[in-house]
Amino acid sequence: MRNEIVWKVGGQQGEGIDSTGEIFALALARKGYYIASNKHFASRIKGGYTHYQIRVSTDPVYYHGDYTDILLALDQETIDNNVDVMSENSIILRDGNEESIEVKSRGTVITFPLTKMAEAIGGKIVRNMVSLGASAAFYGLNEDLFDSIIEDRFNKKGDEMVNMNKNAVRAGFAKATEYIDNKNISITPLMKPELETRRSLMIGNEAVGFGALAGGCRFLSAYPITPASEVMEWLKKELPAVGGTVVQAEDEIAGITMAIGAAYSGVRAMTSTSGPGLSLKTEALGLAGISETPIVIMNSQRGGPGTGLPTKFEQSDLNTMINAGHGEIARIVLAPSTVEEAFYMTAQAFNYAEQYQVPVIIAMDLSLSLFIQTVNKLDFNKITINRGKLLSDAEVEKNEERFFLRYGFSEDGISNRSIPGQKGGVHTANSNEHRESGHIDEDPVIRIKMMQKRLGKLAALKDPGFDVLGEKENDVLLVGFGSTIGVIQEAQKELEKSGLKVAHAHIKRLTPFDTSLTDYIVKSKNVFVIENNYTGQLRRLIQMECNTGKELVGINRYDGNPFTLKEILEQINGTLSKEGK
Amino acid sequence: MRNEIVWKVGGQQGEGIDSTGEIFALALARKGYYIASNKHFASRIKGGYTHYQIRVSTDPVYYHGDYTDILLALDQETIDNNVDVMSENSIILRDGNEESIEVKSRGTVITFPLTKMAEAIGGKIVRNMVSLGASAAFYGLNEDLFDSIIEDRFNKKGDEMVNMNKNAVRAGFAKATEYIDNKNISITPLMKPELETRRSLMIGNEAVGFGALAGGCRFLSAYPITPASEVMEWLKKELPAVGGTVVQAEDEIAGITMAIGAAYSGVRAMTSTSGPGLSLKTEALGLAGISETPIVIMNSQRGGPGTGLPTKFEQSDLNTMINAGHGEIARIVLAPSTVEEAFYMTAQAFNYAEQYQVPVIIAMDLSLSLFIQTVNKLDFNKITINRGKLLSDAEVEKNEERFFLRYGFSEDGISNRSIPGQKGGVHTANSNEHRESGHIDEDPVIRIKMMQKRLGKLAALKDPGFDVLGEKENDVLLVGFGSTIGVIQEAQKELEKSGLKVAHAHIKRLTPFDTSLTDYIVKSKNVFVIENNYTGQLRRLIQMECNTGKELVGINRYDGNPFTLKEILEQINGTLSKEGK
Amino acid sequence: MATLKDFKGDQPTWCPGCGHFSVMASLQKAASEIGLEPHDMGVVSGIGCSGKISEYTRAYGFHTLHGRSLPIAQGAALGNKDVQIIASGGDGDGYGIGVGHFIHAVRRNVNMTYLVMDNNIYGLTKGQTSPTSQQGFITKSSPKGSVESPVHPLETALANGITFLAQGFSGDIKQLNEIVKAALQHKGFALVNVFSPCVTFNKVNTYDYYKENLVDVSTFTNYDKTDRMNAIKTIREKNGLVTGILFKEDKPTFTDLTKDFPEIAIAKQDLNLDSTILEKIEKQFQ
Amino acid sequence: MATLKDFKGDQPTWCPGCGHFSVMASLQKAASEIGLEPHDMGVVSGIGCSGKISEYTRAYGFHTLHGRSLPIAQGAALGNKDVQIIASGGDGDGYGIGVGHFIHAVRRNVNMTYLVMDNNIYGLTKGQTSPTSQQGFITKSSPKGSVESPVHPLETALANGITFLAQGFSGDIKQLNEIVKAALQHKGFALVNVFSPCVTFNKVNTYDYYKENLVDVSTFTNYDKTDRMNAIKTIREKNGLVTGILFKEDKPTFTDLTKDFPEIAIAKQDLNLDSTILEKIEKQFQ
Ligand SMILES: Cc1ncc(C[n+]2csc(CCOP(=O)(O)OP(=O)(O)O)c2C)c(N)n1
Ligand SMILES: Cc1ncc(C[n+]2csc(CCOP(=O)(O)OP(=O)(O)O)c2C)c(N)n1
Ligand code: SF4
Ligand code: SF4
Ligand SMILES: [Mg+2]
Ligand SMILES: [Mg+2]
Repeated sequence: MRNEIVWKVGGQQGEGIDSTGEIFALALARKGYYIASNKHFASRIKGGYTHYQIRVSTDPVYYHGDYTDILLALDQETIDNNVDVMSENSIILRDGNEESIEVKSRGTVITFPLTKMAEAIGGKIVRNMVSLGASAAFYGLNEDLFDSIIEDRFNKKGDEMVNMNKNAVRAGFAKATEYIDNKNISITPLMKPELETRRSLMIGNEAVGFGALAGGCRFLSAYPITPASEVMEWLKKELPAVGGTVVQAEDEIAGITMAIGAAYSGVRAMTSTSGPGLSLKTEALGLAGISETPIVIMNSQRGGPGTGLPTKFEQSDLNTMINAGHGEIARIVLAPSTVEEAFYMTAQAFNYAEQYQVPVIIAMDLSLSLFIQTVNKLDFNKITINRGKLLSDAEVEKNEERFFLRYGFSEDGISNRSIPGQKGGVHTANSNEHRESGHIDEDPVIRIKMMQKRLGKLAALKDPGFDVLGEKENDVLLVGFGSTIGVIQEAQKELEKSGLKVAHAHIKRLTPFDTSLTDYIVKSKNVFVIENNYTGQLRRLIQMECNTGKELVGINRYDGNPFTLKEILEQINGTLSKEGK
Repeated sequence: MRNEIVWKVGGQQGEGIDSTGEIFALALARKGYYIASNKHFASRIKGGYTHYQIRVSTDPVYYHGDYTDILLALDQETIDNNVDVMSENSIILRDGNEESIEVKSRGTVITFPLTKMAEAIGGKIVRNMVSLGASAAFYGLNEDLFDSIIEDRFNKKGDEMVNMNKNAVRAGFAKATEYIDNKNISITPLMKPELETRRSLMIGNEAVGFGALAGGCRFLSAYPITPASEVMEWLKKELPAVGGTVVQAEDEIAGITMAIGAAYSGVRAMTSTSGPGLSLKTEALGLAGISETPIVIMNSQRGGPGTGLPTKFEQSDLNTMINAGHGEIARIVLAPSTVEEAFYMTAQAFNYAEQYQVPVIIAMDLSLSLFIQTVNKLDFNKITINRGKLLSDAEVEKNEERFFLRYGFSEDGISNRSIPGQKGGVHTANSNEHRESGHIDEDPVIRIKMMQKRLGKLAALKDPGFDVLGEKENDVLLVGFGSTIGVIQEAQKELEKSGLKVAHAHIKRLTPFDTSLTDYIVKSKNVFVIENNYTGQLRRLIQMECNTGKELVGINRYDGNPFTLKEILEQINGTLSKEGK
Repeated sequence: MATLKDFKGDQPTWCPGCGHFSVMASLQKAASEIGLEPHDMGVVSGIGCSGKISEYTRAYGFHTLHGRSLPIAQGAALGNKDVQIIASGGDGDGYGIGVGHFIHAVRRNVNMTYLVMDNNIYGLTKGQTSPTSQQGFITKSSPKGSVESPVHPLETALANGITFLAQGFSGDIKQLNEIVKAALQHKGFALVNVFSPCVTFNKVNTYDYYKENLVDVSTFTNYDKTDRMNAIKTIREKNGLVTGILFKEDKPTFTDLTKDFPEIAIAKQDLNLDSTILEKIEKQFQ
Repeated sequence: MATLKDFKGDQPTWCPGCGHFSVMASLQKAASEIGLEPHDMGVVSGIGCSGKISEYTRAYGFHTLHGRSLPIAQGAALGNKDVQIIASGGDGDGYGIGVGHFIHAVRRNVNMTYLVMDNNIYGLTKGQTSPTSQQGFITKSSPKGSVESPVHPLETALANGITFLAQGFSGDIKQLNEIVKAALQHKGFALVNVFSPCVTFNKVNTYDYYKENLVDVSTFTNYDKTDRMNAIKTIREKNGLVTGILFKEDKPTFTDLTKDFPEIAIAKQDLNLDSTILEKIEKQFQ
């Protein structure tokens, strides 16, 4: 028995790779397994090699794995692309008229007449179902594994469709079982998960959408872009039922400025985008900053710069998320590292935005945005709505002055807020420097006070900005942010096996930076900053923020693909051994 | 005799303050004096207090001075706004029907019937000329000081106008001389400059325009914005004569993208803007980066964020100039500190852009852009045109492949370049990741090589990135960038007077940062980073780049006005004495 | 009920004689006449001399960015549909940098008013050519005369489905006031373009110029303001120099057509959801 | 002389049947027919499936940013007026995010061609509503039907002074080829809008739909393509579903009107100036 398996399906875009992977993952999530996944795809609509890799585990898992145990190969290209990443004793299942089995150095290639079998049952359309059935058998699972999903998906299309799909699964299952029973191949079945519960399976973009909805967001305006569009599409479906709306804007500038308008009107509002869109939103970010309008911006990083690698993974927007925009504003940049965290952090982002009256950026990345993970039962009690100093109608009405002091000075730098329609609350929100009522004022004394107010107000934000596992005094400190959490966690475990004292700090808030990290850095023998970009943006951020003068070793990858565990370990061990440790 | 005087004229916008100041400054520049200046004005067209402060010196000077020696006050508001900054023994000249003289604690207030005198000569329009004449007398200069300027300006309007103006000057001169001769006031005349030569008087924006023209720029597309518009307006006049053109674009995005298009066509091209515009240009900056299109962007910083303080001085776009844009590109950010340097650096920017095939940003600021300074005789031999690897028609024609390898790999990371129209040079420039011919390619191996090529190519840039005066081992190291150079130079001198060993490093290239500064920082007892922003952007940049771990003390001002010498000294002395030194 | 003076905000700093005074006055007057209260009104402006209208008008104001008043105003109008939203700015702001948003705002037909102060020049940046400047116009940025043919905002709006279109003139505040009132009362996106002379930088499109050249469509016999094609034709024939309500159509607005648009203004929705709602959504993912 | 196959670039990855194939083919064919060489032509494209035309066409190409092909193309056309510049992209690219540049490009009348592949949808991002999608259109981003009224690019172009306007259809490559040829030969800014079906995501605006609904203006008796008002009227009456050359006017271009525009292409100017020129300029400052 094994506690995890990495499964993969590969072929050409448009051949149903995605839906095959989704059905597979969902079936296992419904049984209580944990899922992490990864997709490879190109920026074109049809054709081009694509694969979907799914790691199934009885334990929580946030990395899709270095090696593949079972590969469904819809074509030879898939096999060629994956031979090097097959695990020992792995299985490659391919389609071919002649049944055959071939034992190779790293596993077994089995050829099934998948298409023929499918055609016998109902058509080529169920070919992938046949292979899913075989997968179930290779996992040592039951032939009814996919039944509930088939019912959910095809019930509307009638019994015939349902049965056809079930039969296809069973045919694949039976054929694979034959091989297993005949000892043509040996398999190590998957253990049962501790808790047989239905786990949710989400992509990060859905989690962001759902977190926004739960966190009180009622307006989203955005422009389509990979890998962010799903936030808009999901909320478009879901927001109206809770009294909200979604507008597809004409461009990214309209996306953010409409959200700012909605936020000004008193709505929790958001925009979602990826790098190129974020770049376009730069000016408006400054408007949100100086006008103290609370908005949330989700930015899902993809391969840059320019149009770059639109379907590839990268973590290279850190600098711009933190720094973009002329002049100086307070902003919060949150970096979820798992799909589950994306849910909670997005909900929290709206509280931060309103409590501090600042723009909040949620730094996602393509892997986190698009690749499914299991999510534990959500705890909706954790979601609270804190609107900060947004006053009620009654409170605003108490104001008898001609103008409401929307930018009134206060101890914590945060001003009371009124919204259009509230009697007594009339003021001007402003992108020019202004006095307390919001009207333009260039007086140096006012300017200084307003700058101190706006740029000082985040001092109150004391929530921890990183998660850490391990001791301050250590041999190796691993630092990362975003979706690399899984692979770094596993690197930590591996390094610990070799007797090293290892700590892993994962940055969850990129700005305001939690400089208590300094202590870990100073006390660590070796600090490695692991990130998917060329220049070491997180590493340099830490240099700037913590100002320790200590050398931080960068581990960087920037070819559009996530790290493998192996390469991280190699780089760390390489450095350590060079230092003779 | 004194070697310098600070002169100022103040009143309401629209009252000819600007032209009065310009005539005054030009007259002295024509005599060989050095000039530094400063203006105060509001973001409105008519009305609102404004002043023009001009420091005249026999020595080079880049700071307009803490105190005013002679003030022409067109209204009471001017006096009220300036009493605190009058020097000892200063003179305030005001208009009033009753002639009077009043000795105050910090100088003498003289009331002349300026308007009446003007009306007697030709009308209120020459009132400012009367006061200029008086100014000449207060400086101990001649009554013909303004004659050549009057002739240049009014010759076209006929002798009558010329004589009227000359007479007005002489009337003012005579009246002031009367007071001086009668010992009603005592003056210390200004020494003659060493070299009686006509010095050029320019604002930084003109210097940028002129530098661009000299440096081979033949295309500018831009959108009006304070304080950048003059670059466009000046080049609109001057470029056609040298075979270039200027397009007023519909917005800033068009401003930069048209320039990119022109650069792609083989023209040295530029766009000019200020903060809000720069923010809008962020996405296109990335396009220039990945497509390796050489362009130059002038950004004149003003008070931010948002619309901010459009007519005020600030140095708060550093972060965004260096970091803005999703993904990672190579860029060069140059920071001139004087008007003269703006000329040479802008010319050089075009060489850098073409040699390294990167976008180059020229970081100006409102003071540098708008306020006149004298410029030494320009040395046009210093200007060379180096087009890097842009090939000639003949060279390109040698290519016999179907596609020219526009992004060909090479040792220094810089590729040969062909331009539309060249036979043999057909390729695709691209904002997507691409292979050597420019066509889309997402292969990880290509990606890695292209990233290394693009981000590695600036390694060859070894020119010094800062100017330094003083020793590495010192008591006090002063660091700044941009137009603060003058006041920091003077601070250095003052501190040296008190026996301290002081060095002043002025950063001229913000990125790639010249990390040889590290040595100065490490060896200095006290490092002060002096900049006009709130968060200490230069200070933090140095922390990141030099990674010394040493404390850098920030001296910051962010009320929209430049530093005074006094406050810099106070802050430094305050810190030093706190440390008991 | 609020009177005109309740709508007076900060002290204007426009040049004496600037056309923008009348535009603002007509808005304030119209607002008071239709019974609005300052707190039920939102004036969202761009950047320019014109953009300062939100400083000088007492209402909820938002002085935003150059060229972005329209999307911000649409966001505000959708966020709280019970507030009367007016976007406002100059010709450069609206038809130069902002013209993309303009077209899409027209198509979207959100219930709001757009008041453009068209002085055929960039005022606040001291007199450059604007998209409505006529060909040959001489400024600092076009010393030999501008070469672009001017933008035609009215015809563009009509081509893209505008439901209310009017044009006024700062020199005729009575007509302007009536137009603005009608615009505020229109359900849908209402554009009011106002010729609002810049007395400082534009010596061509002056009060006199407009007085001489403008014609009021209400003086035409049988002008049918519900005939889109006729409006286009008239504007083209008169070279854009017409005033009055040029077109009006009653059509469902963006919120009417959005089938699931919330009944209660979004800004007034209770954000705390029953956890059963969230649990039901969670189920989709299982 | 270059033949059609000299203009073939990288291997297309469009979906089989995509309308964009015909648009590209017609451009390549037209270029070869009018005697262009690949190196005398620049294809500047935006981002979208359509934007890939600059990958698949062998000419100087520039695959730029979403919505920005027009200013980049104008910059290139002004930089070297001897090169034939074609900007190209999709309906989202050109009439959505890029519509502001579109209007100003029309006004500017730089000598170049703009080829829009209009499939009434966002193809590359997998099927969202585009500005030319008809009202009620159902996509992932408008599951209950889109509510905006579609943009009218042809009428907008006519309203703002376009000098050449044509519309084609990927299903009629012969006509398309003629149109594109005429556009390339026009002096000034020429817009060719092409209905170019997305066979993957748009099940409404299909080849069949267009075949059924399009009419060719050359079949009209006495269609006068120099009559701007008539063109507007015709397009409006036919609901935009017309093909052919809809309008053409011979007018001075941007460079003709710019009095001091350099005679020799800017890209070919010698950049080294005699120091006497610079010294003369220096004198202005003294
Ligand atoms: C992004 C950006 N670009 C440019 C500017 C500079 N700017 C301020 S106002 C203005 C033009 C104003 O012209 P218009 O909109 O016609 O208004 P007017 O002043 O004529 O009323 C410009 C270009 C800015 N503030 N922001
Ligand atoms: C600034 C920016 N925003 C969004 C995107 C994502 N994007 C790529 S193509 C596209 C739309 C393509 O639609 P269209 O222009 O109609 O071309 P088609 O694919 O239909 O040919 C979008 C929104 C992007 N690349 N850049
Ligand atoms: S510059 Fe022109 S638009 Fe601006 S306030 Fe003065 S008159 Fe009005
Ligand atoms: S998705 Fe549509 S537009 Fe894109 S290539 Fe396929 S058919 Fe063509
Ligand atoms: Mg204007
Ligand atoms: Mg499209």
